[in-house]
Amino acid sequence: MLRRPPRPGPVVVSATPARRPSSRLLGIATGAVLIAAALAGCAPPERAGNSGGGTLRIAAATDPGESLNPYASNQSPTQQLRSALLYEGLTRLDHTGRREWRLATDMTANADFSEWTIKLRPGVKFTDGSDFTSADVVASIKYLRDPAHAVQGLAFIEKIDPKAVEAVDGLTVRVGLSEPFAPFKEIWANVLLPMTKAGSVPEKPIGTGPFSVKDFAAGRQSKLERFDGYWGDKPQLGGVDIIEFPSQQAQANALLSNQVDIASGATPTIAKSFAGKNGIALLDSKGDFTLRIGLNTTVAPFDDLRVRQALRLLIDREQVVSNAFGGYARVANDHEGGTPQCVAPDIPQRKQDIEQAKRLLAEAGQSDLSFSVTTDGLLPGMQELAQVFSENAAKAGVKVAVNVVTVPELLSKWGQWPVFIDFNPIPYLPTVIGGLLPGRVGNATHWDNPAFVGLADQLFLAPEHEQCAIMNQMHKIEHEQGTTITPAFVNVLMPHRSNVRGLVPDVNGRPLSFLTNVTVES
Amino acid sequence: MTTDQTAGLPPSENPVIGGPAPLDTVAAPLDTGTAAGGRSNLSVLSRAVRTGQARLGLALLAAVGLLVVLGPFFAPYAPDAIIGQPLEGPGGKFLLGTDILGRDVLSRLLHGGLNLSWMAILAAGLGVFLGCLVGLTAAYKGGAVDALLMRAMDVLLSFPEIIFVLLFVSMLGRSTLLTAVLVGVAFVPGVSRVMRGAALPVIGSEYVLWAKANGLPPKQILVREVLPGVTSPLMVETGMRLVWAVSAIASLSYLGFGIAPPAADWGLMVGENQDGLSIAPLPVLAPIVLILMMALGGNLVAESVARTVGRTEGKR
Amino acid sequence: MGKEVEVSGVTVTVDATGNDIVQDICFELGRGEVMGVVGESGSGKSTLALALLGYARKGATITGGRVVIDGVDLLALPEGQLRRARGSKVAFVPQDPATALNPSLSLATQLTEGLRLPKREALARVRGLLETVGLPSDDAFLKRHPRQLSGGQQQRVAIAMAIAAGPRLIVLDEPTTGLDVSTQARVLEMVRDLCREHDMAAIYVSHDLAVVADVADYVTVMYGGEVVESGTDRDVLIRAAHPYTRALLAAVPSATHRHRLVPIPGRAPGADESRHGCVFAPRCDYAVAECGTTRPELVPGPSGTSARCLRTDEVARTPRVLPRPHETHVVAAGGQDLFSVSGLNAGYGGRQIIFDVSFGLDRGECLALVGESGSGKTTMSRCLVGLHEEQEGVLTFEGRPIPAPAGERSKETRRGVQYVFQNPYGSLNPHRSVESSLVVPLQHYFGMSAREGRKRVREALERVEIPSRLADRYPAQLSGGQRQRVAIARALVCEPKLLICDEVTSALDVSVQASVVELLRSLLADGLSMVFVTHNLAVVRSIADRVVVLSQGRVVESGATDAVLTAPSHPYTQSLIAATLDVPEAIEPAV
Amino acid sequence: MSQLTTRMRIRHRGSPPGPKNATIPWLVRRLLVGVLVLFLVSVLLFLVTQALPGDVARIILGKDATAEQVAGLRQQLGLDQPLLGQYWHWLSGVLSGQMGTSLENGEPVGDIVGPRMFNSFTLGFMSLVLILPLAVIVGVFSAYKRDSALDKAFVAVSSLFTALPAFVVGMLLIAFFATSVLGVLPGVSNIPPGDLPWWHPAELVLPVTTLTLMGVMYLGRLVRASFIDAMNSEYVQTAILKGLGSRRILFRHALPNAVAASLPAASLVAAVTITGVVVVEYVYSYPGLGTAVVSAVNSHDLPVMQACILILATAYYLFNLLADVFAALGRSR
Repeated sequence: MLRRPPRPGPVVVSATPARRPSSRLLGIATGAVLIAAALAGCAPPERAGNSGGGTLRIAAATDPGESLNPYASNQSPTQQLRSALLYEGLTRLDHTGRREWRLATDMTANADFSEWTIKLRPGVKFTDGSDFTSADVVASIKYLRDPAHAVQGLAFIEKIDPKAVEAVDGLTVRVGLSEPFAPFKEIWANVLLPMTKAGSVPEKPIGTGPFSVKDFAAGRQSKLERFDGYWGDKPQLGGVDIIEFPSQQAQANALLSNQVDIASGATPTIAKSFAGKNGIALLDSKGDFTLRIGLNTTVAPFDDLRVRQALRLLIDREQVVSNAFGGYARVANDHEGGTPQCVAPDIPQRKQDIEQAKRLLAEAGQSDLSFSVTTDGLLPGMQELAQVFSENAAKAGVKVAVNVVTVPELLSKWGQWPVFIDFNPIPYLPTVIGGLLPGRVGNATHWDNPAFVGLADQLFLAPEHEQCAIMNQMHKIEHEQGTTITPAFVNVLMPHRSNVRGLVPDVNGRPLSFLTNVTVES
Repeated sequence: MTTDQTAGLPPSENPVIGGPAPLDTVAAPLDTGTAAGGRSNLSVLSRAVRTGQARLGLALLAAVGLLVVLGPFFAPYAPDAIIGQPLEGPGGKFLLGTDILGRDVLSRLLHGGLNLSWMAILAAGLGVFLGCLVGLTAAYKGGAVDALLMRAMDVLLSFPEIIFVLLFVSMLGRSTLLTAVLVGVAFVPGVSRVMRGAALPVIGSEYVLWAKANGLPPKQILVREVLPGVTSPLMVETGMRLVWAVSAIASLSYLGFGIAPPAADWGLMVGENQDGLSIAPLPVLAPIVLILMMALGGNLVAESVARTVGRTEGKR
Repeated sequence: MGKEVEVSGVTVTVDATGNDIVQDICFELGRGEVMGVVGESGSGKSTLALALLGYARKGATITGGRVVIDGVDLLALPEGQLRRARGSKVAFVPQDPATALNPSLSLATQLTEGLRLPKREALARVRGLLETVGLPSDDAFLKRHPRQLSGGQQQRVAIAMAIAAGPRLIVLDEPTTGLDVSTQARVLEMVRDLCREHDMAAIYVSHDLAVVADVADYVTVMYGGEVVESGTDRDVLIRAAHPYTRALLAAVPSATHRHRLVPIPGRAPGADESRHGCVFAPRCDYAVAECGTTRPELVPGPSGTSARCLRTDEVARTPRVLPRPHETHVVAAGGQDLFSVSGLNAGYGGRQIIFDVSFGLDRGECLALVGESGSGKTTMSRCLVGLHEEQEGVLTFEGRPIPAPAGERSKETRRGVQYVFQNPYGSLNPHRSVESSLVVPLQHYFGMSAREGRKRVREALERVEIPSRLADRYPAQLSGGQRQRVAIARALVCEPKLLICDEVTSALDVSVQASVVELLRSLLADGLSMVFVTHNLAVVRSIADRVVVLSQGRVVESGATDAVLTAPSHPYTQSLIAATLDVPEAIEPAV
Repeated sequence: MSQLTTRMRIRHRGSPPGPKNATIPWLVRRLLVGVLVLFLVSVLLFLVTQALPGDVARIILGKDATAEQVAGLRQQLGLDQPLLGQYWHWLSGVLSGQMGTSLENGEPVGDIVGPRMFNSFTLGFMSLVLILPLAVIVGVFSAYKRDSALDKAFVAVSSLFTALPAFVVGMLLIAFFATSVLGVLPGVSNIPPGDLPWWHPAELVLPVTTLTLMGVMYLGRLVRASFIDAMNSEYVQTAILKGLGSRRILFRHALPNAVAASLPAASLVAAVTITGVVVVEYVYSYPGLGTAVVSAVNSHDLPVMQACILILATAYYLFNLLADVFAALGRSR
């Protein structure tokens, strides 16, 4: 998912405090003190034992704004991590990046790709025990498609005509589109587009996933337990605890002192410092996860292609890989990644070329260019990337300052930053839809390239076997005229205790979605 | 993130303790009690300097001071030049190894004290100056002015300093100057209370009464008569605030509220490199040691001045 | 068979320098007898008092001598036994009970803890003691803490505490110094009675000759850490054979008659100065060359006392010069009021302290405002100079009404009414040199530069008998008397018409007090008017023309000094005068 | 007379006027002033947080929202009212315990802040319970063995701690006890929601140790100094001259006064400890007010930020007030 600023649903709730009686703080305080006095010395209550199979304790980043609503906007990795265990979509991408059917078993289009028929899997139950039917799918799609809900996945399905979504029978749904769209099957694997029980969202969302919520405290932790009525391969774990920590350092400390089994976020340095430590192993997911520097085309001089290309020539990709990402990355070539079915085209690798960059800058009249690159440092490597870039740029006399801001600050001026650091963990097609076409929230560089847009339109109409060729042409345009400096594909690092077995790396960087065979040995 | 401007000691106020530093007082051993000899402040300083503790403190400060001022000239590399692999061990090309980005730790250390130094000096200076102004004015004017000023100080004081700085930094944006000023302003209530406490007996003293009775202008009385009487607590206060400022600003840099990243800064280095603490301790420990030397040096000097003051002026 | 208390060769040494603070002290004392130890500050009398209990303050050590009480040498006892001897054999009454009583313990605890008796018995005994010293003995009183008592009560508690365990010797270190004369008189009487009733020896340390004369059977005079003269109280006070004792006596003002006070020139030796020969020689009128080299022994002299002087014979032969009786100061003609106060009310923190006070003052006149502590005399003097805020009433200066606050008065008025403070240690800015302190008013009132002012400063210093070489000194480098003179000089450079002196001599030793009083007297002779605020009737007698007696903020009596002090009409004045002690007046010529 | 009293200006110098009965009115007045100060604190806090950059409604809705949506939300949140009205609304909410709802996740602020306040105060309280006796023991012992090697060591170590930022102490303690060297204690102090802190004693050890170390090193120095003062005092001399045993002098005479003299400082240490949890919580990821306030500042969650800071400021102020009161009582003795 591309980064987008809108903040969601809670608005409605926060705006109407009367609905939830706010507890009285003072009452709590005095009460708590009294209770504490009474309980002092009391042992904690007996915890109910797990249903067997052990519990996996996952350390995740603190997200005070999280909720159980899988459609909320501006979701953090923590919320998506949990959603992937609670909810399922019609399809998903397996750990090698291939599409597989989940709640749907088939999707067929009419001749011009303007209407799709979805066949649903029979025998699927929601975690409350009720049956999963076409009505739930219709309700979910309609909810997603309603602009008032400002859901984060809206961009992917905006071609769906909400009035033309209907249940054909209990397990068949027909979806009419406002415009023909060929790669319909590809979009449903997104974690932002799961199916939930009709009417349950947003207050108490119910999904069909392998786990259900046992306990949830926003910004603190969530306890999930195995859903024994799950239709697919049941996980061996009895439960999953997702415990939130304010920093990666804290996650690492918790892992070291055996308070969690796996840290879902780790800097390359942390990963490296764990190397060779007894009892700790590293789950290293190599994929097409990009960290990139966006150049805003509405701000001079970044509207000038020569300036953008010059900056792309300045960065030392090898150094970014080795120093900013500690080697846990591979060099990228200023375009987004491909897919397993469609590997990226063979474009000559761009290398650091100071002289050429200087020439281009001189041509553009920007020889003494100076600007600052803004980052919120949300993900490991962001600040480091900015610093390496700054150092590299200095070699051509370009002064780059690093501006570290808070997350809300970055989001509140989203689309206005001249130069900023962004990330993209999702496959190419949704990337194009959400972040590379003009007018999309994810397109914070405001890139509007007619040739690229034309190719995208072709892509949306092309049958499956023609899509790869088109995508390759699009990659080439990105490489030659794009607005991001994409120096590296970054590995997702998750150090874990070595008694956790069965983890698999995932090319899309979310290996914790695949817990079926995971066990925790005591 | 959080800061610790507390750095262990209450940066806050000490209504009673007289000065922030613990003072040991030794009663004059003899009933003769007529200690002759000048009482000028210089002599307090010079006597303080003669103690072993103060010498150690001064030596530490001098060492750090030399490092800060001359360091940049001796640094083998530019402080932000990426010249090696990340976290290389010490020895060979890099005397203290490299940091997480592959920059020379020694060069960053040698460049990294300047910002901390000027910020700490500015913060302490500002805090002491404003605090002195408020404290002396309150003590001199008394009555409503005193009550008003001191209650205003109470309001400021109620914000724990770290939160005060965080709040304003997020309101006004991050900059080194702003951070230093904010830390200084956060010191004002504490300093003003100490200075008011120190000034009250001086203002009640008979030579100030004499000046009042003879209608000397208040400004002249404050500057010429009262201020010299409170220089000793002022010196102690300045020293301690300097120590706290070092601690607070280093903490803020560590948390990312101080100096922007590519620049070399000791506090920032601790924050940047702490992920690698277990495999490469030097990039973290070396700046800590320098921060500590700076703060400890200041602390030792301030304490021995405080003690000398306590001993010679019988104040506690 | 020796006496109850035998002290010999007691010496206390400063650890750091090896100098003696107290050297070779010897005396004896029988049961029920009171020994007065007199000395000025720095004479080592307090150190001696502590040494008698086998105790020396931190930084000093008792290095020799014997203190034999009831046959036991305290100084030879091991630590544990010495501890037991304290309290039961010898007890101590401190100078300032406000600091010497533990603020956090109740009276009951403090009184009983030294007794080594079961609680019940101890309490019973303590109640008896409290009654003896004239304090309530009920439970409520025993539960009090020291801060809930008045100064006099605290001192009685301290005395009760000292005698609780029935000591054979009680050492009192300036026990009445902070007290009013009437309280002092009661305490002294009590001490005498206690010694008599309990058959207990007492050593009474004081700087005040009059007090010692009143309470003591024997008097020991200390100077520079040595006993210079010792004998019965009559012998010492009337037939003094040591020049120092004589000089001291000449410096003491008398409450009963006016005489010129004779100051002792020079300065008392500090404890850290090493010395040769007679310690008083540098200040002694009788000194000859030998005095500077030979240390005299304490030997019985011709007048019945033992004196440490090489020239006792000559001294004793010289008749004590009676200071010339001083005529009442003649008030300058004209009779026009220089300064007047009428209907003055003043308060502090909303509480009224001064009630409807009125008086006037002529040019060249010295008016004494007399009162005990709490009489409002200091508030009064601050009102006059405009430093008190809560006041109301009419003040006039040179016939014109003047505003109350100093800030609103005209520059001329402020210059004309100058104020000299009680505490010589606080009245000068410690961070200014003498000259700098004196230049400030010159700059302020006359716009002089520091250079122009220098001559005036020298003149003023000369007028107060401060050598001009001291002009560069800081107050800490001056003695108390010198500081007070500088403070007076600072007032003088303003060319005032009226000097308000607030207890200017109360913090000074007698010999120094004499010099300051004489200085003030000479200023009066120059035509300056003066309001002299004091509690000391003797000083009043020696300098004032008229007296205003204040009691609890009200004027109870006023009139010419001799009239009021000789024949007081108000009962309060009468009791005040009755309580005031005096050195015996009958001065008999030596043999 | 009445005329006089009206003209007399009451001078308030911040210390109790008399030794006895005047203390109570003075205390009452001081507390009333305290209420006023807290009121001003709330005004300042409100103004500063309102001045934080960014339109709250815009931040919530994101850039895609229309102007109408933003305006609607502003109205719902009361942001369109004059500042005074907003403040009054907020203050009356605070006083009645209704602190609004979090902008981040819509939870009532009380639900978020209440348990965290309890955690923070537990941490602070446990540290204080350790700091106070330990500081007295260490301070007295050090003073008693004055100038011995132990005393010198204590003075040196306390100077070191005075100069050491708390984050460094925390970091080193974690490295030593939890992650790198010994590995015997948990490196983070996560208290699961709903649990009481002392159900997780192991998690509390390091944060409590950090606070305690810093507190004891500071307060111990002050106790040492006041104990030395007390031992040099006249009343101890009196006790010696009364022939009392050294134990009684030490414990009955010197100690209570030394402790009394240290009380104001102890209150300040308490204030600093209560707010010092902010730093320590962050270092140990302890779920308290400190971590909440940091996260609220970072995510612009005004109601949570205001509630947390108000609680911390009130606690801080109360302990400062306590210090003042102790100091004034001490002076009045």
